[in-house]
Amino acid sequence: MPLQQTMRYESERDRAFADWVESITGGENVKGCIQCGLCSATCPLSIYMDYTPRRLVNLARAGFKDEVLSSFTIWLCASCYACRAECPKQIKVTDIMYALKRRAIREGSYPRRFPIPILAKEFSRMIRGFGRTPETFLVADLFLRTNWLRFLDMIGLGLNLLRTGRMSFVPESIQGRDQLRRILDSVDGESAKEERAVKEAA
Amino acid sequence: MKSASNGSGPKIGFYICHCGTNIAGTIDVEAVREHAAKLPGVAVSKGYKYMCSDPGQEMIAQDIRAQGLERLVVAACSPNLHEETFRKAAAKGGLNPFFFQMVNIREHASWVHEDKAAATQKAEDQVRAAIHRVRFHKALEKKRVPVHPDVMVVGGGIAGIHAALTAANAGKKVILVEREATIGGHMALFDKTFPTLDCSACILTPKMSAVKGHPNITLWAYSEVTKVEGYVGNFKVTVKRKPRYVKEDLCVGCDACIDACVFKEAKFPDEFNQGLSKRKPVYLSFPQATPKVVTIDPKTCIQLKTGKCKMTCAAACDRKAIDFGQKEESKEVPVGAIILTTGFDAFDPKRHEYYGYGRYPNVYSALEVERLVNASGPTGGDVVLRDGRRPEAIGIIHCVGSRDEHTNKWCSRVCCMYSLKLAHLLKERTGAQVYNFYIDMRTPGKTFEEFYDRLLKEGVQFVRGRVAEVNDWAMTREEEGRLVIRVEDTLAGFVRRIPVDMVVLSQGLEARKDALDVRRIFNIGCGSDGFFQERHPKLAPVSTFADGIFIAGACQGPKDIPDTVAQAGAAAAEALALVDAGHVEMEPNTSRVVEEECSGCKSCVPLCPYSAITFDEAKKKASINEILCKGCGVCAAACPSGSIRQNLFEDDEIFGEIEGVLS
Amino acid sequence: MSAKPKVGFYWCASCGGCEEAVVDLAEGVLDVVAAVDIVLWPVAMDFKRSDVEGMADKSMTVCFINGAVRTSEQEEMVRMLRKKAQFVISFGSCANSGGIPGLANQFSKETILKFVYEDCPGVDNSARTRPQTRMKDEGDRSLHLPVFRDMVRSLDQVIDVDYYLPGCPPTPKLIMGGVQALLSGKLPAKGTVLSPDVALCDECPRKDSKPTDLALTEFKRPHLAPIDPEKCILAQGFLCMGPATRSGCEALCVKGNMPCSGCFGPTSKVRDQGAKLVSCLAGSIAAKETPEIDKVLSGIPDPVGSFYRYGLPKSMLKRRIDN
Amino acid sequence: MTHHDKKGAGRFEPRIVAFFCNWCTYTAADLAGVSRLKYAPNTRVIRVMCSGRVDPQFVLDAFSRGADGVLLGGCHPGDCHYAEGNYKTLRRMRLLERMLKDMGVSDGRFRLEWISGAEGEKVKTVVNDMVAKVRALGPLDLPGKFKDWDSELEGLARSVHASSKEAAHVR
Amino acid sequence: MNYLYYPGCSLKGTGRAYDESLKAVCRALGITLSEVPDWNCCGATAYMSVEETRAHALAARNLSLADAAAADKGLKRDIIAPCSACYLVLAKTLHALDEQIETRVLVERALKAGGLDMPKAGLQVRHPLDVLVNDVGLAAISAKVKSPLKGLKLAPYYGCQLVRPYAAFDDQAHPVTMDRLMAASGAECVDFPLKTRCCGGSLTGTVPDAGLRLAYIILKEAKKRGAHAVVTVCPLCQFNLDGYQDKIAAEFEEVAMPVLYFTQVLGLALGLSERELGIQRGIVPAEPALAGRR
Repeated sequence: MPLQQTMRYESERDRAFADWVESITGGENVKGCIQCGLCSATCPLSIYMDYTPRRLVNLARAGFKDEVLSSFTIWLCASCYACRAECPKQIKVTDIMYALKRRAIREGSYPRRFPIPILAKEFSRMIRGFGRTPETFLVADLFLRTNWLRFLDMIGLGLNLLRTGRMSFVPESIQGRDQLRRILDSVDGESAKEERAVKEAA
Repeated sequence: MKSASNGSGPKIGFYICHCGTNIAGTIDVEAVREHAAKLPGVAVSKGYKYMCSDPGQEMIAQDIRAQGLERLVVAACSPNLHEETFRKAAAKGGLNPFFFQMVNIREHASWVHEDKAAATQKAEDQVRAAIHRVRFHKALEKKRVPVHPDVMVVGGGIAGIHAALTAANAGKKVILVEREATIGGHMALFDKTFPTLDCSACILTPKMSAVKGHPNITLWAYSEVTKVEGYVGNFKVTVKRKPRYVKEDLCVGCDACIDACVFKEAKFPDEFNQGLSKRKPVYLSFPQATPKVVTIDPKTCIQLKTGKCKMTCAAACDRKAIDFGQKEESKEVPVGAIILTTGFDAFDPKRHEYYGYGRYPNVYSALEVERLVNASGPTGGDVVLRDGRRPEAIGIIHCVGSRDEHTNKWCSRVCCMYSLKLAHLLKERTGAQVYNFYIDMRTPGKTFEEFYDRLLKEGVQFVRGRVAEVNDWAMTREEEGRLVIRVEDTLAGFVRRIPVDMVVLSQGLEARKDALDVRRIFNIGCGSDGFFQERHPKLAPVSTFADGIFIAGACQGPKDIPDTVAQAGAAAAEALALVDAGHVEMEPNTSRVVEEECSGCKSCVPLCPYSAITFDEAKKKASINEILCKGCGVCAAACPSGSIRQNLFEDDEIFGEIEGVLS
Repeated sequence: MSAKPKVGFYWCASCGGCEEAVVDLAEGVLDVVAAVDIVLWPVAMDFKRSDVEGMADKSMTVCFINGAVRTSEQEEMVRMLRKKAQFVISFGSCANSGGIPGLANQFSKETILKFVYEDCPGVDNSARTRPQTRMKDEGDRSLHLPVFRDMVRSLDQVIDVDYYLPGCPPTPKLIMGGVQALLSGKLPAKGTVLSPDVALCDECPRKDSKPTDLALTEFKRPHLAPIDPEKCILAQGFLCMGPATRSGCEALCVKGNMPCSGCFGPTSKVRDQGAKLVSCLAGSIAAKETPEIDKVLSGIPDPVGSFYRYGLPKSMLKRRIDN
Repeated sequence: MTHHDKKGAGRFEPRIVAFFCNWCTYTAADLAGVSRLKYAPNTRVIRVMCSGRVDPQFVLDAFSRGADGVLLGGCHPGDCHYAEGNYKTLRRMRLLERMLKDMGVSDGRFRLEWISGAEGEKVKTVVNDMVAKVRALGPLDLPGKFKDWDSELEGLARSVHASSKEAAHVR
Repeated sequence: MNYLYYPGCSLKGTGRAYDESLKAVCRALGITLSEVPDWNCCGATAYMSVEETRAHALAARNLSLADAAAADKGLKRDIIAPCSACYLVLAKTLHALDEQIETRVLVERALKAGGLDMPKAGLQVRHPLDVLVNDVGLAAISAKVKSPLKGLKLAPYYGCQLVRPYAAFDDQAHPVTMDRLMAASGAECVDFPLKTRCCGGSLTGTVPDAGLRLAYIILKEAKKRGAHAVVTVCPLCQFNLDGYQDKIAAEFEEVAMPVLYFTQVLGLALGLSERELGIQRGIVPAEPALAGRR
């Protein structure tokens, strides 16, 4: 087994990242974490995570940005809010996970070919196009992009949905598509500024 | 008034305290001193490192004498801390102590602001206000009022017992009021006490009998304080004595009535045993109950509920002590000082739904387990589960209702240690695998860490992590039919599922449910945590904002037995210092009616909560009884013709302050 | 210089009631007239402005000025009179504290002019013409009108005042008292209000009927509910300013079965009459919860108009701020 | 104190006069100090024994002398050290608030808060919040306004002083 | 009773039976549902992962349209959102608009760009479970039950996003509202400790190993506790628990557990037909479990 250095130098901490974590919506109590691990213990997905939510919170507030943004943990969060509901220090762990997902997408530091970020992006593309999400299209599209073998695996489910009349072929779309785009574009104008600010801060 | 060095009006001395760097570190004290020096009337303006020190006080006294100062202003800490100190300094210099005004630039400025310029500005403004105000001050005198020598202690747990004995041993008459049928409190429930593992009963019961036998102590158990009137040194306390339906002076606690009760079997949950056993309607809480007098529970006694019982109990009593006609009594007693030792409530673990207390029978509260391991408890100290099994694995969950924003934010301070104690006892009695689930292990007392070390070596398992849930859904064969604890082993960095047969929830300590009502009766404060508020966390830990009322033990905050006993001794000493002085001095901030200005409109009369204002029908004017007045100033604010003046808070003084602060 | 003291009367923004009050001295006025030389009294005698201008400074012994000051003309006249008179007596509520005209300080000048010249029902002014301070007539002569000031002022906010006679209007007894004090030369301290410095309840005939445990549960308005003619009016729930109002009127209104509305102003120990009565009255309400308190207080629909009926310009805030 | 801080940031720094009752709010402010909580330095505290001592005149006087805001702190209802003083305060201030509103003093410039002796944290949040809100409202500056309002008198005061003979107006 | 209705994308596709049964039940109970005109996708959890403010703007468009429709037609300003994800997202945006000033400003600007107004205070997002139990009331519903489902044992499954973090109408860890409603329908609810444990719905498609296991745990525990069917309040949970049982069988064990909507069970009790309620749309057929229960 190759040797791996696990010690960290203080210079490896990204303090701006730690400040950013504290500044995000939901991150306000993060400094108060007592590392009790309730979030991890209540999380139904922590059994698969490379860092338990508790460890991730600790890494994030300390500014270990690379570890945090490249972690699987944030992509495994199913946003069931169990951690947030019970955290004794009222840390909004789920909201922090969301913010970390967004940051990871923005910085392109999520694990490659890992389908969740792709689903998320695809989802927003669909909404921009139609205003609604034809689930079947979304799933098919996703698998074709990431792992078409899986797509074949899903054919059984597709047939079942077809049989029970739960499959829609024509993507439903709304009347006010232009209106929706204007709304989203207006936000984009603002958030582009925000993005620049984040980059500058980093 | 003599004219001052610059400007007219009285000659004012101004002093600013640096308080080491506490003030000078944030406020430019020299700038404030200079600012004050230029204000009209200020003859002396000085700074000093510690104004409250002897040299600081001496400097003031000397300046008053040498310079003929007529008013004194000191900018330092809170008047709640040192107002009295500087009044004395003024008096020492020959100045009436009320020609003094204090400016709080520490608690209200240097400690709470970071911007030095802004903090200095604030200090200057507040100093100017005081200097404007102090010109209007009048010479006043404190009233001396005699003090009643008796002491009341409310709450008969270990704190109350110790405080009562201490005061009684000093020769004071003490009335000890206890709500329950017996004194002893929570300590009487325990088998062993940490970290020495000495037997709780062995050290407590001698003190309980000492209370009973003490010639200076009147014990009123099964009684509650309902009203407190009066003021420091002269309280009038009303105590409700609930009927036991047993004559206390006749009953010897022989059990004959209990044996004779028409209920052959005990069938009502025994509160003392946390509901783990049953009692009859007529009962004695435990063999060493003090007073050793039985009590009849009106909620379950057939005679008291329906009036149609054969009353076999009464027949069985050869001393004729049972009296179904007993009524509630109300007693009024004068006392000089009151010590509150009303204790704590254990956190109700039902509030943490995810630990399954109340749903899973084998999830126990720590208090239940205290009884379970107690040799005189419901099972005689034999640890068996509700289903009769003997546990092979036991999980003790710390911090239940502690360190949690959803319930109680604080660390309850004793749970780590009593959890260790229970772990030891459970392991000793059952041989089971015992796990402790903790967030942080807190063992800061004398020989506490050594006890922890002992437990580690005894092979008790320690998992650092707050348990997320106790459930009964199995994922593996060994989990089937057992309780599963789900926790992150934070030191290992992964989540674990641990099957156990018994779960112990280490409940935190919280304020009594009725602490808010009690503190209203005694006119004291509660902290945001609900515990009684001490006057100062460090310097007046057993005093309250109500003079003459002291607090000790867990009613002030979670604490263990040694700390409780220490506080109880301290409270007794404070109470003794008060009553032994023989008199108290009252703040002269009372209100008065300027008779020739009063129109007799009677507006003020109904506003006074102490009925200190009466209407003189002969003069057709209002008048204020100085002894009854407590100095709130509500009447002065209300008087529509401005004819009521509150000493130290006269209109001119406050208007002066407003003008000063904004000029 | 004749032996008789020279006396002037002048009026500013007022209703004329104060002038009536002088006449109300009845036969007493003759004594006054006999004792003094009246050198200015626009309401009764023909004097011109130029007559005043012609007087030497301090040649008038005393000038009684009633009415609040709102226009530049009033302002100029009182300044001139101040120069001509040895003593200036502020006469009546309007001069003392703004009086009823002072209530205009709740509105901006623009609001007032717009209402009066445009929005008031009955006004026909489609051209929206407003009075101008200067205009030319056909003969190309210049006409001037006084400037309408931004706010109403009490007399002492414009000029120095020596004594005050309170009331709307001051009672004959007080006027006589004031005049006699002046004539006799037994002068109180400058700035004194020439009326007893104790609140009205002192001389109120219903004083004894006021209970000592008053707890108000509602406020009633005199035009909407009958007033028991025997009992303390405040205790009946009507807003009576008596407790916060200087006495000296002999409780005229109360004797007429109406509550005191405060025209004598506060006693010398009180700086803001309205605030003080708020403190007294609201403190005596029985309710403890905010909604109930508000319900009781809703019985006072216009607090400013009620508590500062005669004294808004002299209140601590002087006038509405955001206009 | 000036309306602009010394750092020259030009930000309006409101002046807030705070009347604190001795037993609850003043003690809470002491506690905030002992706990070293940090809050805005804009309040100037005047201590009274009970919020019931606060005469509405004091509030008006503070405004008229230049306060941009007035904060009144008392014990929570039911917790008054003097049994019921704070209820009297509440009633007075409900009426005073209406009057202030009618006089054009914006909502938020006057504030009544119940802060118990244990609520040091609340002193911080209330003060910070009030300072932010009053800052957003801008200066009230009544002394300046009084001066401003009276500036219309200056012209005539001068001309009469010079004993002008010019007949300025026709009646 | 009149409510605004926001069905959400799922109810137009895989969750069709939920739409059908909810409407049928509402009709039977005299509730009128007015669909929010031209609503768009709420954004679900995925959109929030991409851009926060845009996600709020997306949801806000629905809120704005709903508010306008309510004002227009004089309806009660309560939006019924049956899908837990929609319910959470819309509620979250309402909270954000209320609490976060910056979000509010940006969203207001965005809506303006689309010619829409900000939703006004007082607009509420409600779940049909809340409405049925707390507005209609169990007594009124019981009175209309025609064929109680005697002997039907159900595992009440609430999922995560209905109760956490915003639902105020029930406990976040141990909700009971559906249990009470099912009891009113005559069915029996087994003690089910996994009521609010995540079903893995958002992961089954993407990280099947994780998602399937979560679904399996819920289904096998329901079976172990003697339930004939799982009853749920969310189209995503239903899809996830119902749709992958063949895979679960392959990976773990055969569970064969029908997954119904609570509206379907209630509908049956109210005497509505299986077809009306879309019972036939279950991939794991529920008919055998229901046979003879009415």
